[in-house]
Amino acid sequence: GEVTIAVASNFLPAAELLAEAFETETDDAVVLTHGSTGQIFAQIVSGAPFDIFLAADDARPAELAARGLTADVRPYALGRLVLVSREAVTREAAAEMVTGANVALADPLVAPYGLAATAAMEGLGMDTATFQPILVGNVGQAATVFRTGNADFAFVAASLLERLDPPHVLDLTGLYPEIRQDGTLLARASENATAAAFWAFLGSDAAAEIIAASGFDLPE
Amino acid sequence: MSLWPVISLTLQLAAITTIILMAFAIPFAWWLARTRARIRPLLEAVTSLPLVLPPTVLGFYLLILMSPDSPLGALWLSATGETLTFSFTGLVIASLFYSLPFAVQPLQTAFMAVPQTTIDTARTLGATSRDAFFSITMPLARRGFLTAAVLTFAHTIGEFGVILMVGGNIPGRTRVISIEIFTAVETLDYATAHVLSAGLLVFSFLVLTVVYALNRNGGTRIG
Amino acid sequence: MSLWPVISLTLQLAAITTIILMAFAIPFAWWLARTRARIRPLLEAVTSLPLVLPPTVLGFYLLILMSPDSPLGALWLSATGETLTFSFTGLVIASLFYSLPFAVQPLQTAFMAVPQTTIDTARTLGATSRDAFFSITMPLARRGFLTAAVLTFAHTIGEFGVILMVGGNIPGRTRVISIEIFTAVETLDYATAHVLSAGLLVFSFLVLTVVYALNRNGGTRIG
Amino acid sequence: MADTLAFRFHLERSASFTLDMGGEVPLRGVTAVSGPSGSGKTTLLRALAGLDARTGDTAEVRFRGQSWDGPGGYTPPEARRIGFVFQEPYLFTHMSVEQNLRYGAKRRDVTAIDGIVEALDLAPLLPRGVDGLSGGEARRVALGRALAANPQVLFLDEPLSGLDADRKAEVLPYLARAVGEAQVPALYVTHATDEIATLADRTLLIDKGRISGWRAAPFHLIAGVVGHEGEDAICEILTGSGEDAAAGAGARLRVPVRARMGERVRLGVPRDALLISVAHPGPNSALAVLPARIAEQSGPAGPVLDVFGQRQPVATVPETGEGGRVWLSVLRVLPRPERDDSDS
Amino acid sequence: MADTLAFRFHLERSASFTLDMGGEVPLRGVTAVSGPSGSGKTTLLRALAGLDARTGDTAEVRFRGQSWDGPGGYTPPEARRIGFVFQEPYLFTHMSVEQNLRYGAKRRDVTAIDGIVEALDLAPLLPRGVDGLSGGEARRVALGRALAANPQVLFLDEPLSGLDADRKAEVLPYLARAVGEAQVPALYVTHATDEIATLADRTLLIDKGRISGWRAAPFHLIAGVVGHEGEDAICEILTGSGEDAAAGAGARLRVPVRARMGERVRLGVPRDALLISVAHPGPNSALAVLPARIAEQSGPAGPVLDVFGQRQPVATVPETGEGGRVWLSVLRVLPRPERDDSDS
Ligand SMILES: Nc1ncnc2c1ncn2[C@@H]1O[C@H](COP(=O)(O)OP(=O)(O)OP(=O)(O)O)[C@@H](O)[C@H]1O
Ligand SMILES: Nc1ncnc2c1ncn2[C@@H]1O[C@H](COP(=O)(O)OP(=O)(O)OP(=O)(O)O)[C@@H](O)[C@H]1O
Ligand code: MOO
Ligand SMILES: [Mg+2]
Ligand SMILES: [Mg+2]
Repeated sequence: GEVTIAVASNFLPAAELLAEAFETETDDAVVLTHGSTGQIFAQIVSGAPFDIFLAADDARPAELAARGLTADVRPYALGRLVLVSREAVTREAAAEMVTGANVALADPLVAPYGLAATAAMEGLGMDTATFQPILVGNVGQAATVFRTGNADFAFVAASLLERLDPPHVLDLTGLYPEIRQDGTLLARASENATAAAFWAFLGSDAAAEIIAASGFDLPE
Repeated sequence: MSLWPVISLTLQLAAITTIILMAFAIPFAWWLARTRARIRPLLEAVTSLPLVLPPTVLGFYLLILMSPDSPLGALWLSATGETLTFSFTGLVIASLFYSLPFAVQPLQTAFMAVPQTTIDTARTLGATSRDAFFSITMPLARRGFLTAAVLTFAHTIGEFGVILMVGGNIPGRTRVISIEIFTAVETLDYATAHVLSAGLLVFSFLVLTVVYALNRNGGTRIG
Repeated sequence: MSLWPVISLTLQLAAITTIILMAFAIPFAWWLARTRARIRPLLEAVTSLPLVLPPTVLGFYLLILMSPDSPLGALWLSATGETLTFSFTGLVIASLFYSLPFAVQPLQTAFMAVPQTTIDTARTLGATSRDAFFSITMPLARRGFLTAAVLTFAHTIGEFGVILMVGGNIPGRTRVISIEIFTAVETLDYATAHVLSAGLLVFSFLVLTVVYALNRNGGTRIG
Repeated sequence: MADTLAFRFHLERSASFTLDMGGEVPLRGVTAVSGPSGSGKTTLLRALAGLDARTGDTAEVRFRGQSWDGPGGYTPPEARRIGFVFQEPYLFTHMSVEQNLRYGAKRRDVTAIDGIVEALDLAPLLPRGVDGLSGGEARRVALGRALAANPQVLFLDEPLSGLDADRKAEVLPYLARAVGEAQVPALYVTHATDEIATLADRTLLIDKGRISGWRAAPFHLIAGVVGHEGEDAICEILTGSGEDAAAGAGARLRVPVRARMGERVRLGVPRDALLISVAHPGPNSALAVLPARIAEQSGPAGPVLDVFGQRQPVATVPETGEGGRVWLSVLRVLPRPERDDSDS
Repeated sequence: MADTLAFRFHLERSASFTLDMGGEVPLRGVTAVSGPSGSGKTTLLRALAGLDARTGDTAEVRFRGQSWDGPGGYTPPEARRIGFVFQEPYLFTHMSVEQNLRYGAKRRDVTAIDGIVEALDLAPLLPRGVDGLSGGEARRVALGRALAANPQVLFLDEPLSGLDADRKAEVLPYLARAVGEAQVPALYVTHATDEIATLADRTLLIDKGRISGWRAAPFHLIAGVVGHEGEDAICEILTGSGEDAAAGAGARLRVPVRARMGERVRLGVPRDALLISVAHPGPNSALAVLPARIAEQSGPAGPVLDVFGQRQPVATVPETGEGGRVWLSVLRVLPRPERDDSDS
C-alpha cells in the first residue's frame, strides 16, 4: 500500500527518517509532501489527496476536525525553540544584547514558532512593542537569514540545529507556551490500511525515539 | 535521491505550458494588435492581471476555482475520475494563467510592428490571410515569438508558488525542480540547493545562448 | 489594521524599481538591438536567467550577495551604517534582479523594429544621436516601453518570495501588500485575503485600462 | 460576359477625401490612370484589389462578369489573381531576392521565372537579401515578383519610377510584351508622359476622388518590322490600321527595339517629339519626316492627323485649309511590340 | 579655401560592390549625379552625409575646407547642415505633417516655414498624420522637411519621382530658386533627363562604384524676362553670356514660369525637343525657330552650336560646312530662374 503524508516544513527531516523506518518495517511506500501549515490546510480543504497531515500547530487540525475532514487528531511532537547567535549569550544578558540587533524569527501571524518566539522575547525581558525584529515566512527562512550572515540572532526550531550548526545556542525551555504539533489522520484515508498503519507507527516507541533525536520534545 | 523524474516533470510542464500558451496567445495577440474594437484596452489590462497577485495567492484562488466543489473541478472529476487540483493537468492550467502576460504582450508588440502593407502585398500574390500570417507575419515578428517563448518557458521553470499551492508537491506527479530547490533552501540543505541551482542556471544559460545565437543572423531589418 | 503604509510601500517599491530598471534597461536594450558584437547572445541569455530560479532561491542568493559579510553588503554597511538586507534599498535591488528580463526583452524587441533609416533621417535634420533617440526611437518604440513598464511594475507588485526573503516583512520598511495577502491566506483569514485581492485586482485593472486606452490612439503604424 | 472590369465605389477615407466613382475599364491592353497627387489613384487600385475595406464603405466590382465584391459575391484578394506593383517596393525583408520572386509564383504553381529574371536583369541579385538593395534594384524585384505570380490582370502603381532611362527603355518593351503577347491587361498609374505615350491604349483621368474623364491613346503609329540594323529594328509605317494594313509609302525608321521580322510595332510619339510643319522642313536631325494630312481641324477630341491612313490626335495644328498637307518631323519614338489582333 | 566638396572613399559594401572614388564637386548650383541603378549614387550621398560608416571603410571629406571626415577631424551628420531628401520619404510616423516639417527647422532655429508650405502646397496636409498620405504627398513632405531645416547644401536622391507633371512643373522652379537665390548648392540624383535639362550645371557620372566621367550643363539658353502674358513670361534670348549679355536678335519665347521683369531665366531644352534643320523649316508648331551656327563640328565633348553667341553642346549636327548656318526648332523649354552672378 501507499500513504501520502503532508508535513509542515519544519518537521520534514524527521518525517523523512520516520518514513524510512516505516518502509523498512512494512514494505509499504510513503509519499512525503511538504509546505507551510496554512498552505497544506487550504489544500486539504480543496480536496488534496493527503492521508495524514503533520501540522506545525494544533489550530489547523482542530479546524479540519470541525469541518469533519478528520478521522483522528492527536499531538505527535512538541516544538522546541532555541535562540542561535554568533556570540555566546545568556538568558540574563539576552535582553540587552538582542535589543537593537538584527533578530530573525518566523512571522508570529503565520508560524507557531514565531508566536512562541514572541513569548520567549517577553520572557527574556524584551519590549516587543517597540522592538522590530526581522519577520520571515517560517523558521527555515529565519535560519537561512542567520546562516547567511544577515542576522546576529535567530529564533529557530531545535530540529534545525544539526544542519544549521550555529556557534552558540541558547535553550529557551519554559519561556514560551507549549508548541503543540498535532497530526491528523484524514477522513478520506479511512479505507487506507497503510495510512492506519503509519498512524499507529507514529505513536510507537521507535517513532518517539526518532522524533526526540530530531530535536523535538514528546507529547504526554 | 533520483532527480530525473523531477527534471523531466519540470521540462514537460514548461514545454507543454509554452506550447499551449503560444497556441492561444498567437491568435489573441494578433487580434489585439489589429483590432480597433473599443474593448481592446480592457482586454489588455485583464491580460496583465495575473501578474499583480502574489503567486501563492493566485494559487489559492486557482485551488478554489479547480477544487472538486467548484463547477469546473466537478466537471473535470466526473469526466476523468480524477481531481483537477494536485494533478499535472492542474499544474498546466495554473501555469497558463500566470505566464499569460509574458506570452501575449511581447507578441502583441512584435505584431504591431509588422506593416499591413507587407501583408497586403502577400495577399495580392496569392496568399490567403492564413498563409500570409505564417509566411510573412510570423517570420517578421520572430523576435517577439522568441521573447514570448523564452519568458514563458523560463518563468514556468522558475515559478513555484502557484505550483506548490495547486499541485501539492507530490513526487512524480507535481513536484518540479523549483520546489526541490526551494525545499533544499528551506531545510537548510544548502549544498543541494547550490548544486541544483547551478545546474539549472548552466543548463538554462546554454539553451538560451543557443536560441539567441540562432536568432541572431536574422533579426528584424535595421537598415 | 491600517493598510495605508503597506500600500504606499508597495507602490513606492514598484515605482522605484520600474524607474531604475527602465533607466538601465533602455540603454542596454538599445545597445543589444543595434550591436553586432559576438557577445550579444550571451548577454541576452544572462538577461533571462533571473527567471529560471524560484523566487525564494533567488532571494537566498541575494541574501548571500548582500549580507554584511559580503563585499557589497560590507561596503553598504560602512557607507550608510545600515545593512543592505531588510532595508527598502535591499528590496529595490532584489526587485531589479528578478524583473530585469521583463524590462529588457520587450524593449529590445521594440527597438529592433525601429528602422535605422528613420533615425538617419533625423540625424541629417540636425538631431544628435541622443536627440534622435528621444524624439524618434522612443516614441516609435513606445509599445515596447509600455509592455516593459507594465510587466515590471505588475510583477514587482505581485512578487513576494524574494521580498519576504530579502526584506523580512518589517512594517513600514519592507512589508508590502503581496505579503499581507499571503499572510491572510496562510492564517485562514480568507475574508481579508478576498478583500485585499479584489482591491488589488480592481485597482490594477483600472490603472492598466487607462494606460492602455491612452496608448491606443498612437500605436505603431499598421497601414 | 463583358470583357471589362466594372466598378462602383463610395469609400470615405477622411473628412476631406472620398473616393466616389463608377466606371468600366476594357480588359485589353493598358489603361493608364492619371491624375494629380492625392487624387485617389492608389486608393482606387487598392479598392479594386479588395484591400482596406472598412465599415461604411460601399463597393461593387465585377471582373469579366464575375463578382469580386458587392451583392453578387465576394472574392478575397488572393483569389483575384492580380499582379499588384505598389508605389513602394514592400519587399519581404526576411527573404532573399529569389524567395521574394518565387513567393507568388509558388502559390500559383509557376515554376519558371527565368524569363522575368532575364528581362529585369535580376540574375546577379537572386541570392542576396533585400536589405542592401538600391532603390532601382528593389523596384525591379517588386515588379518581377508581381509578374512571376501569373496574374490575369496587372495593377501597376508607378512601376518604373526610380529606374534610370536605359533600364526603363529595357523594361518598358518587356512590360509591353507581357501586356501584348500574354494578353494580360493592365491598369497603369503613372505621371510619366513617356510611359503613357509608349503603353497606353487609353487613359482614365482622376481628380479629387472622381473620374474626370477618359482620353484615347496618345499619338502613335503602327509599323511593321522589315529589317534589322545592329540591335535596332527597321520599321516601316503601315498604311491604314487593323488586319488589312499594307506597307506605308516607304517611310522607314530605325527603332531601338527587339522585335521579329514581320512583327508589328506600335511607335508612340511623345508630344514634345513631334514637330508639325506646313512646308517640307528640309534636311534636319529628326528620326523621320513624314507626310500627313489634317483630317479634322477641330474634332470633339481636338485636331486629328491622318498619317498613311492612320488617324491620330494632336494638340494643335498650324493654320492650313481643311485637308491641308503637313509634314511631321518625328524626333523620337517609343516602341511597343504589338499583339496581332491589336485594334489601335 | 576652395568652395568645393572634396571627397575620397573606399567603402566595401559587399563582395560585388565597392564604392571607390575621389573627386571634388563645386559648391555652386546643381551637380546632377547620374548612373545606372545600383551604381552607387545613394551610397555616395549617404557617405558624404556621414551615415553608415563601418570598420574597414576609409573616407575623407572636406566641405569648404572644413574637415567632415578623415584625418582632419570628424563632423557628425547633424552638424553638417545637409538637407537630405532620401529616395523614400522616411516620414516620422508618430508625428503630424506639420511636426515632420518643423522637426529639422526647430533644431536649426528656423521658425518660418510658410514659404516652403506654400511652394509645395502643403497647407491642407499640415494637421494630418502621415499614415494616409498618398505617395506624392509623402514625397512633398519629405522634400519640405529637408528644405525647412535651413541646409547649407542639399543632397537630393530623386526628390521628384512620384510627382505628377504639373506638380513637378511647380516644384522644379522652386528648387531652382532655392539653389539660385538662397545660394544653396545641391547634389541631385535623378534619372529624369527633364530634371537634368532644367537644373543641372554639371553632371557627375557614376558606374559600378566609380566615377565614370563629368558632363557639362546640357543644352540651354539664357534669356531675360521682357514681359508677361497671363501666367507666362515672355523671354528674350540674350546675346553672349555673362554680365555683359545684350538682348538677342528679337527671338522671344513664351515660357510658363513665374519671374520678375528683367530677371534672367535659364531655358533648358531637352534633347528630344530640339530639331536642327539645314534650311529654315518654314512655319511649324515649334515654340520658336532660332538661327544658329555650328561652332565646332566635332569638339572634344561633341559638336557645339552657337546660338546668339551662346555656345551649347548638342548630340549630332547635320552635314554642312564648318561655320554652316542651321535652324533650331525648339519644341519645349524648361525654365529655371537664374541668380545674377550666374556663370553658365
Ligand atoms: N548594405 C549593403 N549590403 C550589400 N550591398 C549593398 C549594401 N548597400 C548597397 N549595396 C549595393 O551597392 C550598390 C549600390 O547601391 P546604391 O543604393 O548606392 O545604388 P544607386 O546608385 O543609388 O541605385 P538606384 O538608382 O537604384 O537607387 C547596389 O548594388 C547595392 O545592392
Ligand atoms: N487612411 C487614410 N486616411 C486619411 N486620408 C487618406 C487615407 N488614405 C488615403 N487618404 C487620402 O486620400 C487621398 C488619395 O490618396 P491616394 O493615395 O489614392 O492618392 P494618389 O492618387 O495615389 O496620389 P499619388 O500620386 O501622390 O500617389 C490623399 O489625399 C490621401 O491623403
Ligand atoms: O513550521 Mo513553521 O511555519 O516554520 O512554524
Ligand atoms: Mg499613389
Ligand atoms: Mg539609390
